[in-house]
Amino acid sequence: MKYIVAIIKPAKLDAVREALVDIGVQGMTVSEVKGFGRQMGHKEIYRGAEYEVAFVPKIKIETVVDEAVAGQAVDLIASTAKSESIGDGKIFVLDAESALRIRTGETGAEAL
Amino acid sequence: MKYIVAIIKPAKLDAVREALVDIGVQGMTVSEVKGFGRQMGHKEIYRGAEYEVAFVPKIKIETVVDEAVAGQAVDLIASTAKSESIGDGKIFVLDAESALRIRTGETGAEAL
Amino acid sequence: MKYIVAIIKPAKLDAVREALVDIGVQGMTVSEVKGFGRQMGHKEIYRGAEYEVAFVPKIKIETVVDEAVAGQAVDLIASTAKSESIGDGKIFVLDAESALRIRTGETGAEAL
Amino acid sequence: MKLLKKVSLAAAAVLGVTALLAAPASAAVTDETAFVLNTFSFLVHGFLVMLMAAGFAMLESGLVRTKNTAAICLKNIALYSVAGIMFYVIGYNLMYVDVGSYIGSFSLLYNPSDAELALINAEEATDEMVAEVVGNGYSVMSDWFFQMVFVATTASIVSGTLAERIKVWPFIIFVVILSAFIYPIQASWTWGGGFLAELGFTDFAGSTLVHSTGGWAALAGAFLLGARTGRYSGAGVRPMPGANLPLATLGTFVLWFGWFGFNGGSQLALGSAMDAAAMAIVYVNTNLAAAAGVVTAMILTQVLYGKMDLTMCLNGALAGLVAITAGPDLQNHFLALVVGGIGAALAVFAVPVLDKLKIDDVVGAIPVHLVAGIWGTLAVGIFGSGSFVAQLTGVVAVGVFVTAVSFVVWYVLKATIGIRVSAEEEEMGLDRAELGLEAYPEFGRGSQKL
Amino acid sequence: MKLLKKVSLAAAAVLGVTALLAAPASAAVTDETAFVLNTFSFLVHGFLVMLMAAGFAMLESGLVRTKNTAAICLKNIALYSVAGIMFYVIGYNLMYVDVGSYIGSFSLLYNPSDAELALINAEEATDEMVAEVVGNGYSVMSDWFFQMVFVATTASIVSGTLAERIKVWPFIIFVVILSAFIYPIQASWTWGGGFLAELGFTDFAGSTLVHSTGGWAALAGAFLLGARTGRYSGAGVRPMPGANLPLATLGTFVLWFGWFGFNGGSQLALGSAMDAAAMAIVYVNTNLAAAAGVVTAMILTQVLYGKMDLTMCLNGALAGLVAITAGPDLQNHFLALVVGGIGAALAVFAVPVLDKLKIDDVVGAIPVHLVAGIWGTLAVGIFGSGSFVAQLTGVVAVGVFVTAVSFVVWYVLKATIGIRVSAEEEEMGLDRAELGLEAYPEFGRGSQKL
Amino acid sequence: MKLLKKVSLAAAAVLGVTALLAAPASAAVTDETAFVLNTFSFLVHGFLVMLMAAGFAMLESGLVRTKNTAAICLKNIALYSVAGIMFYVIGYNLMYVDVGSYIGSFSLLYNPSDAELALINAEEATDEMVAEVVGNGYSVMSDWFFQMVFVATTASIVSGTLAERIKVWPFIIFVVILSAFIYPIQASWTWGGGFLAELGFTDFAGSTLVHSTGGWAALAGAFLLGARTGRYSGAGVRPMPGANLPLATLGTFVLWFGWFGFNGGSQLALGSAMDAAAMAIVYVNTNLAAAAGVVTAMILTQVLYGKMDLTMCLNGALAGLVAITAGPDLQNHFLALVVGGIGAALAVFAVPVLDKLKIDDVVGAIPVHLVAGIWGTLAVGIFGSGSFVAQLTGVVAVGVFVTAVSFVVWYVLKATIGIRVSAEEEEMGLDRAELGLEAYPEFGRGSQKL
Ligand SMILES: Nc1ncnc2c1ncn2[C@@H]1O[C@H](COP(=O)(O)OP(=O)(O)O)[C@@H](O)[C@H]1O
Ligand SMILES: Nc1ncnc2c1ncn2[C@@H]1O[C@H](COP(=O)(O)OP(=O)(O)O)[C@@H](O)[C@H]1O
Ligand SMILES: Nc1ncnc2c1ncn2[C@@H]1O[C@H](COP(=O)(O)OP(=O)(O)O)[C@@H](O)[C@H]1O
Repeated sequence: MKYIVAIIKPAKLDAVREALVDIGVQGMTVSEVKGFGRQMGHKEIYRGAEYEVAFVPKIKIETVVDEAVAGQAVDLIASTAKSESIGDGKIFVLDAESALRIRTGETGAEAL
Repeated sequence: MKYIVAIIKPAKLDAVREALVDIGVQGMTVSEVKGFGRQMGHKEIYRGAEYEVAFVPKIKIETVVDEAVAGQAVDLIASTAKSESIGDGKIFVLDAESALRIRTGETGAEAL
Repeated sequence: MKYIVAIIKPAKLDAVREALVDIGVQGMTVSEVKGFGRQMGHKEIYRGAEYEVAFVPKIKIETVVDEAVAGQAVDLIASTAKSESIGDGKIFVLDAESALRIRTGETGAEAL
Repeated sequence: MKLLKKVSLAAAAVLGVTALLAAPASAAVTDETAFVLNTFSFLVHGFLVMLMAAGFAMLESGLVRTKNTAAICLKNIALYSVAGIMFYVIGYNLMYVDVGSYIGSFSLLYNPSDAELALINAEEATDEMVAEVVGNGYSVMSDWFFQMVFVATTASIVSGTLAERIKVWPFIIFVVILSAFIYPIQASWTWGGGFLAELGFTDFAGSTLVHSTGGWAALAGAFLLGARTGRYSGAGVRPMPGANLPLATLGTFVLWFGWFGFNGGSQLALGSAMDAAAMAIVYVNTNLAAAAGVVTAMILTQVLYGKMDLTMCLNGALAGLVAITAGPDLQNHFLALVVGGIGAALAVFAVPVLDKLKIDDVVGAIPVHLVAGIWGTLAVGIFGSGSFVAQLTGVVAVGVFVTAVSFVVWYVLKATIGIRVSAEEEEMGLDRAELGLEAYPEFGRGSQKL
Repeated sequence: MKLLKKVSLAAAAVLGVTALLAAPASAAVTDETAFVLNTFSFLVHGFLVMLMAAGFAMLESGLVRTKNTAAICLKNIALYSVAGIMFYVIGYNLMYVDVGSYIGSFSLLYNPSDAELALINAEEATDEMVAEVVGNGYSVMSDWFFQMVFVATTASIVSGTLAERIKVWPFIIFVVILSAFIYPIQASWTWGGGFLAELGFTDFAGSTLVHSTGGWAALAGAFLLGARTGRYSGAGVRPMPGANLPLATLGTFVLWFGWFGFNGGSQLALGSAMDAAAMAIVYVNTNLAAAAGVVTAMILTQVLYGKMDLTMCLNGALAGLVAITAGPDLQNHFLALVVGGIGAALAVFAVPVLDKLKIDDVVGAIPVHLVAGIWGTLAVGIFGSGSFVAQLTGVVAVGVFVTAVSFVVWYVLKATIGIRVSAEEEEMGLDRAELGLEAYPEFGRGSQKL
Repeated sequence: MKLLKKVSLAAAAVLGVTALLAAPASAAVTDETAFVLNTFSFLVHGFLVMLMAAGFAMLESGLVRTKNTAAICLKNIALYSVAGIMFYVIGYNLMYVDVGSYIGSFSLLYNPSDAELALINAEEATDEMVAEVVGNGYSVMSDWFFQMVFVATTASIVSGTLAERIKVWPFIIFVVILSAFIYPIQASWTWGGGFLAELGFTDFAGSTLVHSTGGWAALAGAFLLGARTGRYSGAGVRPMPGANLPLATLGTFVLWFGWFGFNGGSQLALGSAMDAAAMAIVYVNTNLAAAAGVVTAMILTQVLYGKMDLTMCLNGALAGLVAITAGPDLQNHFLALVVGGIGAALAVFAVPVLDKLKIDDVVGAIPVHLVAGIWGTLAVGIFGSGSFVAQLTGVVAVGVFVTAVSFVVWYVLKATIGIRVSAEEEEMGLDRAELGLEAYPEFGRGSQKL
């Protein structure tokens, strides 16, 4: 199993979710994060003082998928999340040794 | 060392924490996440318009434990977090190559 | 590539970010988490009833870096985040199989 | 000191007249001017008290957890509305119309007097028309308006105690009964000129009639409803901190603001120098009692807990206000500091006591409104002009009646439609369970941004 | 019932005098006392209405999403300021000075009368000086103050509908034109004594002149501005829940509070028993109509959607208030319940209808102020003293004029500087896009803690 | 223009009488009616000013960071309470009782007059009793109430500047001294009839006496307390954005609302047509100055920074209000726009200047209350009836005295118990450090849901 971590623009979440569901990904976990990268944060002025907001709001999607679909899933996320503008984000793939569905105790692929 | 990622129902956090402490797990890191899975989100009506809240609030527990206790920890989380109702969550196990305690510089098992 | 997960004290974030940028780390993803560990939470009194806040606010930094710089990055985070006081946090290193920059489709080291 | 919240006005009018005959006409307040001033006093002080509904809504919104915030907002605007309607439908008549010793008239609705309508509709107002209207001392609907806002206060007290676990509709039904029957009947005993008034019991603006009444009704409800799940599980008390303390602070300030209407308006007249001077005294005592309440709570929580507790200091302000409400006409303002300070101290000590008794009062309404209300009423027998025995009798009579009737009503509601949400709904929060929405959808766990 | 919001006062003064001659001097209100009371009524009721600006600001802050909250706060304080200045610069004169049938004077600025300045500056006030001032019945600037706050209300209505996507500056420019010309001109037709007044059209406190006017202007704007991105994409409506419902609740309570000034002050006089009694009746009707609105919305949403919708109940309170505003002088208070309840029902039903028409009204201002405002105005022709035909004429005349002119203004703004932010800015939120800051920087996604 | 905030009333009463003798009795305001109206004006305007305490609490709650929000709420309710008590204990006497040139009487407590108590307690009020009470022109405690709320305002100003790093108790101690001695003594020089009054210095409602006084005390404190950690570290200024701008907006609106009491009530009488007309003028100037302040700040921030800054626009409204406070009796309202607009502009420019000086003023109280307050006081010497030299003398005299004494008090506090929390506590936030709770426990980083 592969543990996919995708950092995307918040506006893309719904599209990515639907795309993944279409290829049979059954679940994912999402969190609000802040990103730092080539897309520099923006300058803001508050009460006459300029300052830099270093981090940009991003969404982190974590989904564990079967070896087989991992590549497809990554490509799909990439194509759906793409806006060609800086800050589109990254996708990282890690290896997951095991998965377990708490409710049923199922493990491995059944657990996903 | 194993990097355990457990997605559970928010109401189960305290129970899981206490259970883990009992078997000597010294630390964990927790975050508020949103989950998507078999447990579908709920429909809500706002000002006469019905809509679907796709994601459900979940808690993500990350804890790095020694090879030895990993299995036990996973089982314990599973048994404690179980409510038999859909949405109980998942537990994923990844391999962690190294750990370091910032305060002391200890590494490996001592760092946990 | 290495997937570095660092749990640090919130006050240290800026210092760590700048340190990492100095050694050429191009990006990172940050989230607000709650930590449980040796540094016990604090007791508070509310309307005459004492209670324990088990979790302490922490910041989680996730950054994927090239094999080569991983060690240096870890040491740097450790030295920068250190305050010698309990609760300084942990650094975990996992192996990342692949990385992809959504915008350009670049993979591997170029994607970081 | 006014025994009867209405009758007194006649007195005022009379006094106006006396002064009139006695003094050179040019120096005194004319009858019609007095009528206008008395009426305007009811309206101005009435709108101040009306804003207390917003104060309670904010106080309670700030002291519940986010997941129950929208529900408490709804309950607060609903109870203010329902209380006003029921008081119009029957409450006022039970309280003030043909009151014997124990209850007024069962007639329905309350509308402007024929004399007033005649004057308003007259092509050309005759002297007699004016005189007849003026004879009443104040406009009848201005008095109704001022009396009405008090009922809502009583109901607001109940909602705070029972928050975070009670179902909306059963609560509304209780408010209907409270504002239509329970409150008016017991109030008729004193302000309506019933047996307590004859007994010499006195309650200037309602420490007992309004605040303790709300407190007793809340106590009966809390007892039958039970504590919030997990609140008293295992060792000690599990706090459930209020989610938005600035709102709670705002609510307290707004209540304090409204209290000038609550107590000041209860002078019931502004048509003479005497009434104006007396009203000013009421304002000052009201403010000093609240101030003493805050300072007392600050010092006590600092000493007892090593840290000042903001929520307790807010309770302290309100307890000081509730305590002075029975006798804000003290002629030595220093006593107002004493009465308010003691009221706040009692409230601060009552909070943990209630927890010991496992009575779960979300916002501290019982310590503030019931405990300080009893103290304030008795204080009139100590510092004020009242007799202690009479005051005690009033406290007991009202307490027994309100508690008993409320208990029965809550009991029947519980046995029939049920008053408590399910454990799952409670965990989920009343906002999603009962309203299907969230008070702060974008913040924290339930965030709908995802 | 006042046809002319100003002229009536003369009447009042006259009546004062009549009573004076008729009655023994000592019993009546003296002319100078009446002057003081009339003036003070304008000031007190005026500051109540002024607070409605805060009410709207909180209501709208609570019903928009966090990313647009600071912008709506800015718009609200800006519009109140701009409206007041423009009404001083020209608006008041167009509305009340030398009004023919369709418009007043184009003269600039409005300042105290020479008579008043003479009295104020006099070393020693002579009898004549006082008499001349008193002859006006009320202080000229107190009237201006009371009239001014109404303009701001009209502008507030517009900001709510167009929130979350309109640029700040074009909105401000529209407010300039609305408060300087659109509002005063149509208001002169009725309150200024213009053709609608002669026609017998009556609008006590402005269901049509204030609320529908704001509603029409908002409707024209919403039509040209378009809906928020994604709101009506694909199947059905995508809700964009308000981010802070306790604030929305607070705003509603504050509006309700201010409405006593809005309607009560529109009695325009307090210098006689008749006026005082009539004012009290207005207060009671105002409160009962709002209460009925809340209860109606609670029951309707429960029945229609299976859950009470807090935001609809808040709308219900306001719809009840708007509905009663045209005729809060009903002499049987029960009718106020009917008028308010129907107003709220219409608003509740209008909300989904607007969505069907893809007209995106962020806070529900059109259902509340336009729909309930039309109903309330017509209701005067049904339950009140007005003629239905005259009422209908007024509604249509004002509606056509305001909609047409507003449409043109919005159209020109759109064609020139543009009225809508870019899609990216909308996604980012107006706070960051237009103000470069965040309303809640530490909460949720945009948190600046990181 | 009132030199002496009290004496003037005698004048008013006299004028009442004159008019009385001159005019046919039936036409004028009778003495007793004037007494009632004067008293009621103090009470109504007093409760408006009282609500300003809530306004400051919300403004400051909105402009601090979440971790210091509960602490600022506590400070605000505490300071209002303490100020009221100390003004009762000694402050009022130092300010108004037997004032020589520099200070009043050191006697303790202030209670109703014997004449009033005699009247209130009389079985049967005699003509003489009434006359004696009426002779004073207004009820003594109504005046006390109105004067008291001003002290609290002064203290509120200080809390805003020093927020986020000052310890609660030392702050409270400073408020005790400020409200018991510093404020009353300097106020006695002008409103008490002391040397500044004789000099012809005039300050209608307190641009200098209230607002600058608070500003000077805050400045001295900020200087000794130092800036928030990290605020001026390294290059330039590190902004620490306010956490809840809707609350800050609400606070500003509430302050604006209360300001009608602040300035309007400072007319100090309502017992004649002259006073009523003058009061209306004050209301209008107050509103226009604030409106001009908002618009000025909007335009300036747009031009200077390319974006409108909501917090600066809120400051602008307040700066406009502070500026007009010294002379809201301008007889050409256009000048109010000028005075308010300039006041706001000065405040907008002062904000970055303070940062340059590394004086850390969390909410901008010094630009708003001190800078605009000085301007407004001098403006009376330019546009108003005052002499510029006299105005300047007053500004300097008060400034030197208040700054010097405040500096000493702060210095002693710093040297003894210390005034600043530790760096760790500051990082943790005053809420947890000093109150052991959180203002928003469920939102963001400190969330207690986990
Ligand atoms: N090496 C990295 N490790 C973890 N997260 C990263 C890394 N580099 C980028 N990110 C995340 O991806 C987001 C987008 O990256 P950025 O360099 O800004 O733009 P782009 O993806 O177009 O190159 C960043 O905001 C950050 O959250
Ligand atoms: N493949 C997955 N990858 C990551 N998280 C998952 C995955 N599947 C489920 N989850 C998480 O587990 C939660 C519960 O899963 P769900 O399918 O809803 O119920 P159950 O665990 O009973 O099957 C989801 O809300 C989601 O947060
Ligand atoms: N085994 C673990 N797995 C995951 N996170 C951990 C683990 N142990 C500690 N942490 C995180 O590190 C933080 C600091 O650890 P703690 O034991 O409190 O202090 P110290 O780092 O000084 O030993 C904890 O709050 C928690 O967030």
